[in-house]
Amino acid sequence: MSAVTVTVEKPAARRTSLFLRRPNLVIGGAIIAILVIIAFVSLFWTPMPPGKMQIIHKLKPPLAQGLLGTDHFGRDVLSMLMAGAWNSLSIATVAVAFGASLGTLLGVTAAARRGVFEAVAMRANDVIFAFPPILSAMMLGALLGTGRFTAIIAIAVFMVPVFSRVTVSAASQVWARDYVLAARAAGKGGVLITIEHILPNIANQIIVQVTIQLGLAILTEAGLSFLGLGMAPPAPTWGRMLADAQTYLGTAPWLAILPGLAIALTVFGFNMLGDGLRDLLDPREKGRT
Amino acid sequence: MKKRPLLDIRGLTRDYVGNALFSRPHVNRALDDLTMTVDAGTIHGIVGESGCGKSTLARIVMGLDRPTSGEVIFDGDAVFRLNDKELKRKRRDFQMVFQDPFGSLNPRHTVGRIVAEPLHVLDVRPGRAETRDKVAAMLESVGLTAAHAERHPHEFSGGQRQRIAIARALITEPKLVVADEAVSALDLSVQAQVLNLLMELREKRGVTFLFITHNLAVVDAVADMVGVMYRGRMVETGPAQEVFASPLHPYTQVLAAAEPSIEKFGRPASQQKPIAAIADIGVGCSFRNRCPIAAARCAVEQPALRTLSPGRQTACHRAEDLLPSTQPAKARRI
Amino acid sequence: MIVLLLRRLSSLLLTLLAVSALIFIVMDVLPGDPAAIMLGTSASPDTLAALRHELGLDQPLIIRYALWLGGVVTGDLGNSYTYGVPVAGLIAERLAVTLPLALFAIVLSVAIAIPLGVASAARRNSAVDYAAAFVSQLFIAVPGFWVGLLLVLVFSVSLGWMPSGGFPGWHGGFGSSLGALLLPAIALALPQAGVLTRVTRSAVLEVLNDDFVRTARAKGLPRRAALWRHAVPNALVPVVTILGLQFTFLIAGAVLVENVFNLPGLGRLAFQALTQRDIIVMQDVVLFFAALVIIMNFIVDLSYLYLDPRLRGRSR
Amino acid sequence: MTGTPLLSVENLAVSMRLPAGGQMQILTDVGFALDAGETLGVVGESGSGKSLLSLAIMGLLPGAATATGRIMFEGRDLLALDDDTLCSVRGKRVGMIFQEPMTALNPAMTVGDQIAEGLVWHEGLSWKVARAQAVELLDQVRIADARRRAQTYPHEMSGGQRQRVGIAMALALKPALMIADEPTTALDVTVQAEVLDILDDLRREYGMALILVSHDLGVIARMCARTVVMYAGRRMEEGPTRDVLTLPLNPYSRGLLRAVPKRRTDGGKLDTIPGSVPGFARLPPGCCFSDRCPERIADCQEAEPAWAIPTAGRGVRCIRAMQEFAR
Repeated sequence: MSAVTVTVEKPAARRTSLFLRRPNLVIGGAIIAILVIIAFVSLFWTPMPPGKMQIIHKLKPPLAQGLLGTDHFGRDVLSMLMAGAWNSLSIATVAVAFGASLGTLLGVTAAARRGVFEAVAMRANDVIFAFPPILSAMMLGALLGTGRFTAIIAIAVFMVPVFSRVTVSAASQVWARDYVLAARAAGKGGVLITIEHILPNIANQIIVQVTIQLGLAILTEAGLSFLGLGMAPPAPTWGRMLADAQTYLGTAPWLAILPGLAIALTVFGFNMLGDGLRDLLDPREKGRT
Repeated sequence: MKKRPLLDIRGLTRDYVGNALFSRPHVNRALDDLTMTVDAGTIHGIVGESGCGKSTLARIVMGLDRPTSGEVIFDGDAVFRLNDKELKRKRRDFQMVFQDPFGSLNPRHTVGRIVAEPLHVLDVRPGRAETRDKVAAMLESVGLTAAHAERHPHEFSGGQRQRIAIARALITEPKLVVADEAVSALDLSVQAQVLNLLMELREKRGVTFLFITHNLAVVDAVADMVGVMYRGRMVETGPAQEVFASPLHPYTQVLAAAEPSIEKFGRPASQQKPIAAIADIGVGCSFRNRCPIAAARCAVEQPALRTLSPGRQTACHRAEDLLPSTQPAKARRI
Repeated sequence: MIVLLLRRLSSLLLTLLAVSALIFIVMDVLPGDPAAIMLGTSASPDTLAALRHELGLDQPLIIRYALWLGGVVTGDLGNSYTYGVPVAGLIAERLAVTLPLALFAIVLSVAIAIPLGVASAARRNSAVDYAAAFVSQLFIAVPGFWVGLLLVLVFSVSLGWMPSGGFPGWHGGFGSSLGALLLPAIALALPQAGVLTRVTRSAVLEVLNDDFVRTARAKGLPRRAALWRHAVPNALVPVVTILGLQFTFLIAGAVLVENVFNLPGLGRLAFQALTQRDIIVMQDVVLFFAALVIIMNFIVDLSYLYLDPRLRGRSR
Repeated sequence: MTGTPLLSVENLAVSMRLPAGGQMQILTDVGFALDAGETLGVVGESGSGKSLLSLAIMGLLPGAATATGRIMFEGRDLLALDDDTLCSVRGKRVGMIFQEPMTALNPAMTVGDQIAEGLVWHEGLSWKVARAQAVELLDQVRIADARRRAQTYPHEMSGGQRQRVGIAMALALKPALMIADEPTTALDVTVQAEVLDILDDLRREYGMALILVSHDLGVIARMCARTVVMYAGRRMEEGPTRDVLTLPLNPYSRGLLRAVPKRRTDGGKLDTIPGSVPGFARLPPGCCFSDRCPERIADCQEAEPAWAIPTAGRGVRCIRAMQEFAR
């Protein structure tokens, strides 16, 4: 059946229906936007300095002392959460930036130059893929000492095979298209074709993968800092707040609930954003993870 | 002295080693010692069923795939002896049109950028303004308008996209355009429009077309010369009108008989024996198992392509029996 | 068929070798001297040197690597610096906790995800579909170890039904030990179930659009029969692929969940070895985990042969 | 038409729900009748809605489509039946063959089982008996070494062989009506000839009626006694194939026939129909072909011409054709 052309809606109708037509995009985008704002704000202002201890006010429930209560050292939970937002988001973003760019580069090059390079790249992927971030963080932690830098490397290294696999399969499909043959017939080499034809046509899939990996990076960072492999104290991270809360589970349950909620909300936001972007960018791909 | 052919293909062979995951690798011979020539300013048809190697031929002529052996001499230069730089400069003279209108245009680029892409081949690339004018003129000449340059491929129908692809192929004023099934994906009425365009371009601009398709009727309507291919080999060549009027190879006959047409109602008597499931490669003529007039010799010796009458070549031991009886006796050399 | 297996097997061994080399080099570069750890800092230099010689630590890297590898192949993983007992025994003992936990989690996540995924694909854009989408999004977003904390908070701290952690060991009765693994397995299974549901849903949706499902309907099969007899079997390949990949995340999750429920599993062992600088144990456990992941991927590849006849090539 | 026809489609209309909301009318006022053992060709270019017509008869329209009108088949209106009853008709009384041999077969199920499945499902045969019959069916569609081939998988077969498996599947239960949607479009010319022969032989042997949907006028000429020409979801002309292809009444049919590529002795240009098929959302007023019709007059754009019967057995949707016929 020939392509069915749809008439453009009136502007007024379009604004309200954006939410109806793209719920994922709007919800996910809103959550992430709020978190990013909180993270930046926390660099300049937090209700209380995150590290300030007031032993006399320790283990106070929400609203009794500060909006969200205090922890076992009397530190203000809200301030710690805000600072934690900055740490988690920054680590995740930098890690994904490294992982995505290296992984995509590796994937695109493997797709362009088949044969030995691709085989070696895929073999290297299998090796790296055998080291979940927790394990590699343990090894690197022992080597370089735990901290922000180790967490970023551990998360980013593991992400390279993920991105290169997605990129290789997507790029190979584009290489098989006739318009790439036409480009070769126009005397263009592998690099130029990759930049002009391959990357623009796989950008959608990479963008969607970036949002999904950002969510996973947040989860992994939380796990690392829960085990004490993340940033060194006293810098507040959601993961370590959960670790500290474990011993006070009975007396101060909110200490365990609030950081977990923050993590879940952030990851939920990224995943919804990812779904929304996928539907927006590739309407045909609806329903595919 | 007869003018030098624009395209001269000698003994072209292309093997693909199927590195099957499971069984031992088997060699698939896509092209088997193919020799042919194409004269400038003609529409040279190549017809054959899928798997006969016509697309492989197209890719090798375009320098997009290397042959296992054999030569492609284009406009005096041996394409595969040129170094990269020379090949790139030579590419301005031969371009290609593809089958799938939806797969041959980059959805992310504007029509103007798509059509201008082959200009990348020129040593001295035209400036932005000059390019825009060149593209506008080319779009007009294929029946579109300059305004279309800003639009994207998804806004066009199949027929219009093929016109854009043709405009892209002609932007560097090439001598040869390889059209690989260029109209096969189009509907009847649109197909006729594009075929008319090709014929018009051949007259007005003297462009030579290597027109590859599986559809006999299309080749008969458009081509001056035609080559019939079967399992990687050229089995018959000659002026299209004559070849289809009185084919000199049993396979061409079987093809012509099998092709449904609006003049033939009801069911024709079946010309061919049932198609053997497994390919019969190896010694002898590869068509023998399906050939209505196969003889003992056909199973032993592979027939070479030979000239039976001026301008008419065929690769069949018993081609003489196919000569129409009116042919004067002396021409019937056994 | 055999050639394919051998080819895959050889690439498996090659990867394992590369992984072991990588681990060994990283561990070898680690600061901290095992001998000093074992004898304490007060020991005299020459007793330290004698111990280092005894442990063979003074030999060149390649020799030590070859010795370690030789040991791994024969099952002798060397002795723990801190406990002095063979590492192999330690790993076997801890494995008895982590492996059942992991399998329990896989069974749970498959039991939840496959039916939910298929149902939501079969009845697309229905209540089931939207509910499944929301629930799976939630499961994916929630960190496994936090779920563990919440489960402990609800079931042991406030309701008191379950122990808040620890592991009675298998000899203490099958029921009680399985009970101890229930909460950790749920915590481990939920995130995986979320991912698996979404993958199953999109795989089944994609296959439902294929022509052969319509051919099945044209044969007279009702919607349900076409779904289960034709669509689902062809959707298993992408699902199994994700199952294989998830195994890696499962192990990472196990380390965390074992920490929350202080289960004496392999994850805890690796973690303790890190804090005590017990390099030999760290090496072996990480290698063991990596081997587990690679073997799991090999099994997934094998399952492709069964699931997708196209890979089997020409049956004789 | 003697007695009640096997199948009679009466003012069938199909409309699709659009993703952005709203309905789009695709098929409009489609109607024809078919006797037992008769062959009908449905010809039209892509975008004419011809495939949707065959799916409507099978009751396999995509979710977003709704059909109105009546499809009387063996005394029952298929559009009124619920899916379960339709399941007892599909495969058993109406068989269907699809266009793409590469994707129409289940890659993970042996060829024999896919043929036997219909027998097991409808007639409750044991798999053992059904598989034996499947081998017989493979023989009938002239697949060599049928017994061994039944255990192989679709990817081990060529396009032509797979299409023959499709035919075997469709006629496993000897249905009264066979619908073939572009059965040989994806095949080579010589393979197509063979498959069409097999389809014709088996149709005659079991006295089955056949609806053949195709864009290739030659295939229609070869296989079908009567033909309906479709354009933009409407029937433009109907009649015995020889008449429609030699004395077309509708200007669109004439344009289509003239566009069939053949050598022009005078070296002139090929005849074409100007413009291209408008999308269903942008149809011209009045007659759907009025924007491209060389014989257009003012009245053509006034109102959609009604379906008219110039003589018995012929039908046409064109006021000009009727005027000419009257003279």
